Amino acid sequence: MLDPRFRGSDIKECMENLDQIFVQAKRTVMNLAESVLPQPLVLLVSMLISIGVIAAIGPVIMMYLTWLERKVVGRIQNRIGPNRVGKFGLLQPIADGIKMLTKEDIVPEGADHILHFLSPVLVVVPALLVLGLLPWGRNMAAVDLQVGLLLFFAITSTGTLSIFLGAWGSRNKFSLLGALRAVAQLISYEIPQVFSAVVVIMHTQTISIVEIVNAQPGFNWFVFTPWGFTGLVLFYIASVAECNRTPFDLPEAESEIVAGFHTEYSGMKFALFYMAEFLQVFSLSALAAALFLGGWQGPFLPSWIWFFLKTYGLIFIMLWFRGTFPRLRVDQLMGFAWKFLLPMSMINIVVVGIWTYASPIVAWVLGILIIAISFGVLAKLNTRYHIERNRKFILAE
Amino acid sequence: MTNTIETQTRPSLSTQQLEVSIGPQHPSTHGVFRMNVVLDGETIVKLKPVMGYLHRNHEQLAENMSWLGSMPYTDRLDYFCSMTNNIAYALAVEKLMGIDVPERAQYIRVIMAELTRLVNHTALVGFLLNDLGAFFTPVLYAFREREKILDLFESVAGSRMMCNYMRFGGVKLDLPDGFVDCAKAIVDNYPPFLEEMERLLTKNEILMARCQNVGILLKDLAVNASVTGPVLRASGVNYDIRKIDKYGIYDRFDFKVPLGTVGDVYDRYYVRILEMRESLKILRQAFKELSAGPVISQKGLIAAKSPRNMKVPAGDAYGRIEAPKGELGFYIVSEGGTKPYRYHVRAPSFINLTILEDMCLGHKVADAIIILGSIDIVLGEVDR
Amino acid sequence: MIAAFYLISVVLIVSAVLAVSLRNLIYCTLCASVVFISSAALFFLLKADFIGVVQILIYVGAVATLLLFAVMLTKNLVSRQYYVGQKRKWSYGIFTASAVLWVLIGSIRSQTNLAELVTADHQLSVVSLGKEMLTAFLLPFEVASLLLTAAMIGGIVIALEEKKKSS
Amino acid sequence: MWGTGVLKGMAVTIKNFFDTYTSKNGIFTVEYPEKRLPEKERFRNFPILVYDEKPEELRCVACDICAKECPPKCITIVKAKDAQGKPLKQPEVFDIDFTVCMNCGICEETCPFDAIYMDHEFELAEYDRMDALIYKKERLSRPWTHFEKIRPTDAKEINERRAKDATKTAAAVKPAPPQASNQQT
Repeated sequence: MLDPRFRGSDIKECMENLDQIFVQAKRTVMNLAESVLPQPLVLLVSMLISIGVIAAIGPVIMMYLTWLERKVVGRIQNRIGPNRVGKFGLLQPIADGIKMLTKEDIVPEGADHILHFLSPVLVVVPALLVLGLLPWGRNMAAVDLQVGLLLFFAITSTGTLSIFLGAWGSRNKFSLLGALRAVAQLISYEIPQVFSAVVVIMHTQTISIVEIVNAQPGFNWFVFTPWGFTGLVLFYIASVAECNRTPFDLPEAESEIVAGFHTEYSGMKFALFYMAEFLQVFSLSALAAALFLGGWQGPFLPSWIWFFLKTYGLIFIMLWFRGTFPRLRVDQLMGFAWKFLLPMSMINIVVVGIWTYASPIVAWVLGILIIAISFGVLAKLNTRYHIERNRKFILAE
Repeated sequence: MTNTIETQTRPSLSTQQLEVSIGPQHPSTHGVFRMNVVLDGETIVKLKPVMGYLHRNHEQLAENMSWLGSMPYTDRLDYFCSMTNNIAYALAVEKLMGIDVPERAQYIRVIMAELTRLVNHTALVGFLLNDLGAFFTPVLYAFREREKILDLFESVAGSRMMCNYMRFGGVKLDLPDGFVDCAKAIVDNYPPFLEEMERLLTKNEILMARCQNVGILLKDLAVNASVTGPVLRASGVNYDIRKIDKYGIYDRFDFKVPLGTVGDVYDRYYVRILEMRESLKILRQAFKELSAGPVISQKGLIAAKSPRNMKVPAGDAYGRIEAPKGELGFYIVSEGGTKPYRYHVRAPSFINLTILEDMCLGHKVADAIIILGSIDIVLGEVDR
Repeated sequence: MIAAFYLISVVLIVSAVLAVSLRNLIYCTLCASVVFISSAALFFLLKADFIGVVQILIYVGAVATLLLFAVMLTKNLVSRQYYVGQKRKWSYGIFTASAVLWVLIGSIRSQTNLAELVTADHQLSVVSLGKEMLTAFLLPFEVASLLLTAAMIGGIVIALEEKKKSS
Repeated sequence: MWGTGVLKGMAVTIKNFFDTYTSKNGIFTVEYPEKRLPEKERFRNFPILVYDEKPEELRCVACDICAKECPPKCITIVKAKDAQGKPLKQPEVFDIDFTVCMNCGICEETCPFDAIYMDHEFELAEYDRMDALIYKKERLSRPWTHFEKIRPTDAKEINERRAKDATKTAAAVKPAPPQASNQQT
């Protein structure tokens, strides 16, 4: 029953409808609910809709991220990746899910049952909670808090505690080593991550993510400024470390300490750890996109398509890292955070300071200058001792 | 909680030492090998290698089997380079029996030995990166090249890894007709693969930071511990059996022996890549000079036809070659019967493993894994 | 609103008591972090959401992990034998708790008018908080940062001393 | 500059990523059950017994050489006897324990009667280790045409050699039959 008037409208107006399609959908449901239910229940219904959608989208995103990772890393290694289950291996995540459900859930004999059960739950909760804060599209953020960004960091920092409890509960030396590494790494990379986000807060004078995204209309995203680009690079490297991904995947280094903190977990508990990691990958990439790449801002396509494009672009880079890099050692990892990322993010704050008060040309020149010099100095300092660029080898007779 | 060993009292923070057994069932011990490590935090205080999980009684078996009967078993010693194991065993028995090897067989042996060196070093570079944490990408690039060479072995000897191709006095069968130009094609497009691996790895800052000045092996310790092979040459000692013994026809080829300077994991990695380049040079010369002719001497043919009544004159002999992992030697004693009286294999990885603790002390757990990886051990050879 | 307040305070009190009385120290730290989270929830109820978020970030993110580290790294503190000999005197506990409570309520009541403060629904904006902190309360802000640097230097000195001894 | 080595490394992997879509030999995997790699002629898997016309008349004369020669000793042979108990030149029982055999090919080399050769068949999964994997004579025997199909060049050489031997033995036998014929009354 195509409405005859619709044929006349041009593409732009159709895009507008497509952009707000979810918002209108919720509004229709709300009108329906208002006419039927009493007032307090309507508030409940609106909350339930957004929560329900996010709780459904979270695991689906995680499942198809595992599929995407296996396909991308497979292609990097000249092989095809899963293609047996379903058309392009699209049913593979479902097969994995069923496998995880049917796998026996072993609790080691000396383990602390309560902790062993509790920690996967405690790890997944922050990962799912955080999805609510993200601006999925134009006025499509589930929760628009005045302190959105700060709450994001607060929630992700609680994840450290549960990883530690899980490893401690499973009474295994390897998971103990993994836990020590995990806590050290997560805490020491949180600081450069928050510092590199401070840059954006200083520029936009607000902590709410939705306003930050609104401050980047059309194409002038923050990444096109000197401090924005370095901010994105620093934030992104710190978030790779936050979700324990290569080259910072020491907590679950399979070649050294078997499987790190989740050595003793099997079946659905292991799947929960896995889900937490991938949801964190998604949420941190989405946050990086929101802060520096203008979230859902984009010229032509509907807003939520831009959001997914940018997020999956950043996620592809993380998968690309996974296919290329060896792992850093513990002390190098710490050195990199404290001796390189932290000073660079502080210098980045100085550059934003200059940017807000100086005139554009001076700000641009000064900004690039300061960043280039500081990068060179810090790189020189960090590699002075132990990296010998080209080492000489004798071809004897 | 953990069976910890009390530390000597230290005035400030007396910390507990953790004893971890990086056990036989561990993802990166290259087989069933165990390291009992005492850790203080992450640094290693004491490391005791435990071996013997894969002991298959190879030397005892050989004593009640015909001389040729234990040839297929030598494939299972170092299952990455079965051809060089066969050559070493054949060399030892030929020395005792005094059989000469015809010209063409000598060239075929050199070709097979150098191809095995390529296979072993490529696989090692891949596995070393796997221990470093690169998620299987270098291994799969390395295996892509290794597959091509294994297909060559299959077309020549019948099996990819268990070749059983050498006989006393030559080789079992002549090369199939398409072999030489197919091998030439593979050898010619090996350098682009090596460039790609070098671009991916050698100048990679993370690899350099992780491998340089880690597990340094000093020259005199290496020589005293009779370490051989790329591990020794990476510490700067010029000892290559192909140059010293000049066994077979290695004196006809001109090739260099790459030596490292510092002797750490990075040197051991890069010396192997240079060695691959040298092997490619040898292979090109060998393909040029390959001449027609018989593949096995007359005495050898008779012996191969009925191995059970092949008698070897009494006496003992020690035949050794430069296997990809080091000096692989076979010491055989014969009483003139059809069965060896005593048969011993000098396995390079077993002897290179003895200095694992000296290299690992003071390093982190992550370093111990890559130091073990850089020594390049195969448990089939270590435990025999 | 009121129902939520009572619910959260019940959770807070129960987990606080549990945090003190449980045998296994790991569960104590867990209950301690539940206390921190519920106090953050109280702040949210009072619409002081910046304080609530900072509360979660500081306490649950760092202090709870610190507690857990302390519990985990000291030698076999977790095993049972600590609780054998000790007589658990509840009377002392209740006496000190009520004394502290009395002092607190006295001081709060004397200073401000409680009723007016709760109903005032001014939205505590982060910007005003920032301005306040760097103008009116500059001195305490500087003293706190001095304290923080002193603590950091202390940590580094211990670590350096440790490194010098072992290397 | 500090990061160049790392970036070059990433360039290599992304090139391989796009190679799999663009260039022909980008993808290395052969999707096994549907597509298979061409078999090498000299590939040797488990041994087979060869017969010319009828499966009852195997070339094998049960001389037990291969059983003695086999390093892991996995061949057991029992000579066949006809009604009067006179040993026949055929094996009555010839079974190879496939769990022990390591397909080294020594039996093929040392068999003087070209009776045992290594086959190319490698899909031999079974459900039961005890009797399913101990191959009896019937399961081992294959016609000579099968051998010619899987290993053409070797088969040609063997046929020539057998033809030459046959003519040599035929020449030696001709002077003998005249006396033999009159004894057969």
